[in-house]
Amino acid sequence: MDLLNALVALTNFVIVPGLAYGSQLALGALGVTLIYGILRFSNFAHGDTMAFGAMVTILVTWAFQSMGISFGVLPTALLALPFGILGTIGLVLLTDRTVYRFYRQQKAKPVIFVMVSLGVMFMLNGIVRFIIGPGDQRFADGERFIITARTFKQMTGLDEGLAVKTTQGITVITAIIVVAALFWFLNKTRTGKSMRAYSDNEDLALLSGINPERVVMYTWMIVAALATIAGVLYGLDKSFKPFTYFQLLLPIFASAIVGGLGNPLGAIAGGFIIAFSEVTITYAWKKVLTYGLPDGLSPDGLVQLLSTDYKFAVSFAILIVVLLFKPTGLFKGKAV
Amino acid sequence: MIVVEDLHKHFGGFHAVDGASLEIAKGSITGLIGPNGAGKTTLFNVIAGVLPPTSGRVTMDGEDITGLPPHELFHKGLLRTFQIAHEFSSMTCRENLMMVPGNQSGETLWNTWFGRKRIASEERALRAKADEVLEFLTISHIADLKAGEISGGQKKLLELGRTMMVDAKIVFLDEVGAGVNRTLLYTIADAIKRLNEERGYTFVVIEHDMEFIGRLCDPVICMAEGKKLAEGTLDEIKANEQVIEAYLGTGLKNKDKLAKA
Amino acid sequence: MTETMKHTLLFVFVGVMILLEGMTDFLFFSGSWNSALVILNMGLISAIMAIGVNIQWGFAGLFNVGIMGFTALGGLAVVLTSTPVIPAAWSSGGVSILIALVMGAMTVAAGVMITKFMAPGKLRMLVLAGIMIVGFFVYRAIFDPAVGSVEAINPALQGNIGGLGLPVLLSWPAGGLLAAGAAWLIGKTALGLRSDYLAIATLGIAEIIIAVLKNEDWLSRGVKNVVGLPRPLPYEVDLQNDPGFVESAAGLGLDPVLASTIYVKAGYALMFTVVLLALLWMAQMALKSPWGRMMRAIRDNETAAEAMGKDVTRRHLQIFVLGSAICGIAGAMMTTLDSQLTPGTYNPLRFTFLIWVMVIVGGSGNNFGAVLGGMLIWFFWIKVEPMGILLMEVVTSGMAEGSALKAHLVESASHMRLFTMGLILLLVLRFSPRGLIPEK
Amino acid sequence: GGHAKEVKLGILFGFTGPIESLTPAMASGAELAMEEVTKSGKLLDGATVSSVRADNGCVDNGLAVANAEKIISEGVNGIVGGDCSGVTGAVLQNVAIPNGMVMISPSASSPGLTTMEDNGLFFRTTPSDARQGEIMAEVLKERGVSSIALTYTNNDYGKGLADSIQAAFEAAGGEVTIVAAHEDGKGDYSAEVGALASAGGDVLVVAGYLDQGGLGIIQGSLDSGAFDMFGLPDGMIGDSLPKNIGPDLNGSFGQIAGSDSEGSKIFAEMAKEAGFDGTSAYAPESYDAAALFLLAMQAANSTAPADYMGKVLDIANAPGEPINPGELGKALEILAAGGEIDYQGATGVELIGPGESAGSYREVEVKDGKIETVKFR
Amino acid sequence: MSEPFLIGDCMTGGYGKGPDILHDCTIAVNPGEIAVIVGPNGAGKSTAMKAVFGMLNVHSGTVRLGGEDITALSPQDRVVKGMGFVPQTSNIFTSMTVEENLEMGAFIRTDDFTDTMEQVYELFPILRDKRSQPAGELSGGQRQQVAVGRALMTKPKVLMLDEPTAGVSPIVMDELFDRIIEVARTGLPILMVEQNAKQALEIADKGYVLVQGRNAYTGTGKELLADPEVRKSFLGG
Ligand SMILES: Nc1ncnc2c1ncn2[C@@H]1O[C@H](COP(=O)(O)OP(=O)(O)OP(=O)(O)O)[C@@H](O)[C@H]1O
Ligand SMILES: Nc1ncnc2c1ncn2[C@@H]1O[C@H](COP(=O)(O)OP(=O)(O)OP(=O)(O)O)[C@@H](O)[C@H]1O
Ligand SMILES: CC(C)C[C@H](N)C(=O)O
Ligand SMILES: [Mg+2]
Ligand SMILES: [Mg+2]
Repeated sequence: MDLLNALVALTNFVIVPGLAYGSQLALGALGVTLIYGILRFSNFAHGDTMAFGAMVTILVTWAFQSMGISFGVLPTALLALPFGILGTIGLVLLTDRTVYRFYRQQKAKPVIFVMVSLGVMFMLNGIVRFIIGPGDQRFADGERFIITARTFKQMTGLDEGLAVKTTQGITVITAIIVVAALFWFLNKTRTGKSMRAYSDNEDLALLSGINPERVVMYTWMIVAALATIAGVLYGLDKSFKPFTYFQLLLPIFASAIVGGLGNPLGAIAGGFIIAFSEVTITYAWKKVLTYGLPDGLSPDGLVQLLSTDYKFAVSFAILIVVLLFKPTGLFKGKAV
Repeated sequence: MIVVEDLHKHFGGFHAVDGASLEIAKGSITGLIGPNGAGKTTLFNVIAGVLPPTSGRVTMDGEDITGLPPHELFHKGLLRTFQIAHEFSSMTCRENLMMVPGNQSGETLWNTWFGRKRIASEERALRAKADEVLEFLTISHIADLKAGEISGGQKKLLELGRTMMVDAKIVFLDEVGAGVNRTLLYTIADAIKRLNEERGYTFVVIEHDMEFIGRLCDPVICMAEGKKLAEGTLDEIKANEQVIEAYLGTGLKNKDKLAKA
Repeated sequence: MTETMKHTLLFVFVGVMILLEGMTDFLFFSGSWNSALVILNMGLISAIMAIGVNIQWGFAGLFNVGIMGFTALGGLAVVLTSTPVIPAAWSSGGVSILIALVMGAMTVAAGVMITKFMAPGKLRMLVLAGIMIVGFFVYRAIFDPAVGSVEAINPALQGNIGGLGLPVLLSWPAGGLLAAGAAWLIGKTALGLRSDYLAIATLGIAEIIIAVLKNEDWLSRGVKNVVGLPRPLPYEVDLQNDPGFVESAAGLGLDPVLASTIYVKAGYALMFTVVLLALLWMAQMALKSPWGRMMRAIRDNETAAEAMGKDVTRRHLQIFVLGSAICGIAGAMMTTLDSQLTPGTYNPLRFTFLIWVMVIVGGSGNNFGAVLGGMLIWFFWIKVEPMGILLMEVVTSGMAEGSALKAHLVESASHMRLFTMGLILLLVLRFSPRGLIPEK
Repeated sequence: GGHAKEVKLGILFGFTGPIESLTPAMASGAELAMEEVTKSGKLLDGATVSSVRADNGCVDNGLAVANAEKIISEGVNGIVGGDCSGVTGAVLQNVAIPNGMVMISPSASSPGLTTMEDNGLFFRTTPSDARQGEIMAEVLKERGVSSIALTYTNNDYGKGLADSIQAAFEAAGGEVTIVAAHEDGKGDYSAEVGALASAGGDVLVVAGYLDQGGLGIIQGSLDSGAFDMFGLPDGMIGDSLPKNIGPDLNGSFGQIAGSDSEGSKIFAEMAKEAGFDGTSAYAPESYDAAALFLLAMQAANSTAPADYMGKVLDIANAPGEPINPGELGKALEILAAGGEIDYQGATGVELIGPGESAGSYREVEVKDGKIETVKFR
Repeated sequence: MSEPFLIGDCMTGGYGKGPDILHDCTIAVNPGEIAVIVGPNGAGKSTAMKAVFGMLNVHSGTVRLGGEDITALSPQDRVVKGMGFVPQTSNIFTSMTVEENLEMGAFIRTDDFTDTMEQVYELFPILRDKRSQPAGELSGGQRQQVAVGRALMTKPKVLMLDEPTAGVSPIVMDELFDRIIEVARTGLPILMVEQNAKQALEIADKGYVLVQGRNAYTGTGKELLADPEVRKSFLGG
């Protein structure tokens, strides 16, 4: 029984949130990694693209809600998601036309692209705040929980509860679907392969009859979709606030890098590594140990490896250690 | 001078160099031939310290140099060129050459601030030397072009030129000839010979052009599948059945079809 | 127009902008010499940081995104060198803290030794784990109580080990040294990484440095901040109370408040300019020498440079340490200028990416470009807010008074700051994609 | 002496950055007071008051100092701000003191500012966190709480507050199971919630900001069933919290600066009319900060900082006619006539020695999704 | 003389804003023909090839394919028109497997290309062994084989090769030339740059010698081989 309690406590506070957060990071990192792999630069505007996508979705969600449209137990935002994706696709294609294309034609160095993406980030930053404001927005509706801690306790008679939020469930499921679809697309379809070819050798792709502008366009479209999905799932699970999306950029990049830039598998693994390292390293094992160990042995202290102050430091330290052994990430990423 | 003993280099499960043992005599120009993928470049890379060997030993003049980093080997007089040209693309061709000599006093930060006289005179000498090399390679006209913007063959020449900037003991040339105009290549062959005779450089030359090898190399070593297959003069090698089968072939089969034209 | 002319004009442009800031309140200018000098001073510091980054990136192609960390270490150096000695802290626990830190370092060193000299295998793992665990507990056993007692001393104002009580100007080189030391350690471990991997590693290390600064209260009070740091110039208030000063100010027709504030700021500007010029000269000499050529070769093609006898690892380390030291010096200068160390204010956008923008906009690989970029981008960083507001005013001028849209637009004007910054950045990069003063 | 027809007050807040969502209401609060005074037409023979907003990024010293210089050069007569303690200290030291400019901060609550050498130029309408810790401990004890978990936002405010809560609560015999920092504006707080839950405790005290990390921590704790009762210091008090969290927050309690004055209610009304949320954190304090400036100027009959700085404490404290929000006109009249006032304002202002709010607090509890005042301390 | 199948006619142009590299340079090839370009390093051979393929600005002169003026088309459109090109350097997708490289060669094809792939594998048996290895891990000569194989996958109407035999072992070179002859005899015109000039000119129907961006000598392969001047200056005696 006690062992069960320990297990439930661990699941509730480490595994479930870790999975959800990991999926969110993974989806974000996928976008970053695709841009890196195919267009060959680190896109700092990605966080704000996520915010933009989420914002459009929220606005449409509100419109739906005011029209009385709902999605039953699921959040209405899922219905609005396609619109958000479309809006974001429009936005990124527009920025590509007006901004990035010029540098592509100039064959500018990656670092120029990085700076340009910083510029785009600043502007998006302003636009998003301008439209929806800097504050918190909540737009989740429908059933909040798949199971609450209280119900779980009643059902099982355990001391510890296990809560799973609907949004957590949706996040993980969507992440799996999206990732599977993406893999199929990249490795099996003609367009997907042409994207990989372009990412490898632009000039040669040209010689194979691949239209580079098309590849770029598809890439942006996929990235826009990924960014919107990630942004909305994140917003549903926590809350929407432009500033956090910028902050999210750091762990997202860390995920993409730890897995190996340009490698989709790596992005996913990276997302979970970063998420779980954040959650586990600073976890206080007191509760779990108290349940798990015989009475006399239960610990006095918190049994915490490191205090939560160092949460980020720790995930970065893990990142650095991984890189020291695998200099281009776990899955052999690219380096331009 | 260089002794390679039972050298292995594995990439994952693939044995690129698989127990190669060979000796390179001081003052020789040794040719290294073999089919594509025989492991010649990999062998070079291991000797030159770019890749760590999986096992085996390399000695130079009796000194164990296995796994030493390339820059240390350079200072021991071991130079190499790259099969795929590794130019410094944003620097001019002249600068590409001038950077080569080691121990330039201008490479110490302190001197860049407080020893500028000395640097200036050293630079003059270097520049003269670089121009001489460019002249020799018939590419004086590209001295001030960025190395990233010269033709493929010119890059190869530049690659060779770098080894001529210093007094080397042994130079490894990895297909300097591929992509170089034949007339020029044979001039280069003469130069290599001269360096060898006059300055006592030892050369190891990978090349697929038998005429070039013939003019230059004795002995010739043929590698296949990561091992030494045969060694001898070019004529001996050319007569070797295995070498013919694996590497030289028997000439064009479709010659007859040419008649039409 | 020749290149040199164009580049000189760009510098003149920045100079004129700053002068206008002081002279007129037309458009977005404020017409205050104080304001102009504040911009100038931070601009000078930014230019120095940009030189540091340019040395690493422009010369050697090292993608260091940990500038923030080195800047912060520079700031820490100011606290450690210039704040008064706190004898109580040393008697109660300071010494033990030092011992603990040495112990920790020795544990790590022992670990490194063992991995180096013992054959791999179970035994090595065991010994390693043993040393690490024992080391960790010994370290914590000495460290924790010592920290506790140091932090207990007058926590509202002190609670840290204090400084050495040396003149604050000494903290600038000290900042450089501290940053250099950290860079050496980091470089030893992380410089094997390439491009964006190095970037994220340095970014992470910078975050770790900030985390330490924020959470180790015994060191520099953590997030409680150190305020009122000593400074190399007299206090304005003292000047205002100094009859001699007031008199000479009056002689110039200035009121004492204005004269004193400008006097101090101009003093800083002078000092910063001296440091900037010295560093610029040194960087320029280095760049134009065979050393610079070697570095460019390394940047272009490491494998080939290595084969040509250049010790790439060592050179990378050298330049990483140098560039970081310069950032450390700039960090110390900045903290001196602020007279306070506030770890919470270090965020990567402002202290790392903005500097990168400066370098790239200025023209990477070119020291003058870096300086220009530093001054120019800093000017805009400060001035985009009024520009944004101006922009909004222009946009809304046609709208009806009191319309909701107009209100919203005006309300959002301050968010237009980042927007405007982005716009400027994109425009500059559009018209000179290789930077304003590109590498030759 | 020569009355300016226009009085300018600078508003130096973090309009961008980590507390950008609080600052609009704060600025509106300050401007509400200015507008009220302008409308009354009674300040220094009918001077108008205008505000000059400037951004300090909350955490960007460089920007803050530059913008402070800028607004001073634009001729402001006083600065309402800064908001975050870090930049406030920077601006005070580097701009205000050298220029002899008065600053009244509505929200910089770090205890460190109490002892800062300020030449009498710095005031704040919020009490130092040292005081709040004691109050929080009292509230907890009275409610029979014997053990708490404590989390704070990792800045001088959060840290200072957490330290004082921990000290006071332990002194009162309570147990603090864990003190864990959290960073604001981050993506995920599962790690913090996990650690806090494992440590356990009757109540989770969240010394953070209500729309920042604090919100995330509470949400996470409720969702995972880690805690269901929360202790809420000032940074967490505001209507948006119960609105965002929902009924689960009912029963949680805390305290915020403010005395038994009707001021806050009046202010909330006035704010509603003016179209912003008057219960938003530090909006009332901002109103008071601006009002103090204007009243002090009136009392000194001058807009020069050197003249009116001495009057701030006078008008804020007894003796005199108590003044509520909306009564600034009346106050100006009294002062013009040479009378005395005791400014109460929206937060029951009472300034003590070093020029900061004395620290009366109201204890609040969330009931039916509303924050209700239970008691004053 | 009738219009050649592919002709770059009097092309003048250079890279970006730099000086002109090509001066009135003409190269052409007819169906069933092998045309070989030789010349010293830096003569502009690769540049001429790129110009024909539309990868650089030609500001005077035209490129015509089967009588149609294609001067204004983008490279990828020329691929669709049936042109195949193997550049001198970076001519493979290093991160993709050998097989994927070949597949990318067939990118514009919508029909079943397994036969062609089979043919390529027969031509270069080593590629079959390495089919699922990333091409970047191959030896220099193996890469060259992948590159040629990739171009063959297109089933082009005209094939342009920039030094296909550089770094290739004699046996593979012979096979490559054999194959080129075979392919040419099926009617596919082949235009190539070669430094193994003697061998190349032996199989060439037409030879061009370029010097400093200009046509210096033109003739049949035999003629050029026989010309003592050409032999001495460009073919290594
Ligand atoms: N990094 C690597 N990973 C995996 N296999 C490799 C790697 N580098 C080389 N190989 C393999 O090792 C073998 C030998 O390659 P190497 O480059 O040494 O050949 P080579 O003899 O120089 O051939 P060539 O004459 O074509 O240049 C090849 O089959 C190649 O596929
Ligand atoms: N990307 C480029 N930008 C600018 N100039 C270039 C570029 N590539 C080549 N050049 C110049 O064009 C001239 C011709 O180069 P090209 O590559 O056509 O020579 P090539 O005849 O193919 O020589 P090789 O046999 O050595 O490959 C050279 O002098 C070179 O300097
Ligand atoms: C506005 C508040 C969030 C500021 C906080 N009280 C501080 O001192 O930093
Ligand atoms: Mg090779
Ligand atoms: Mg060529």
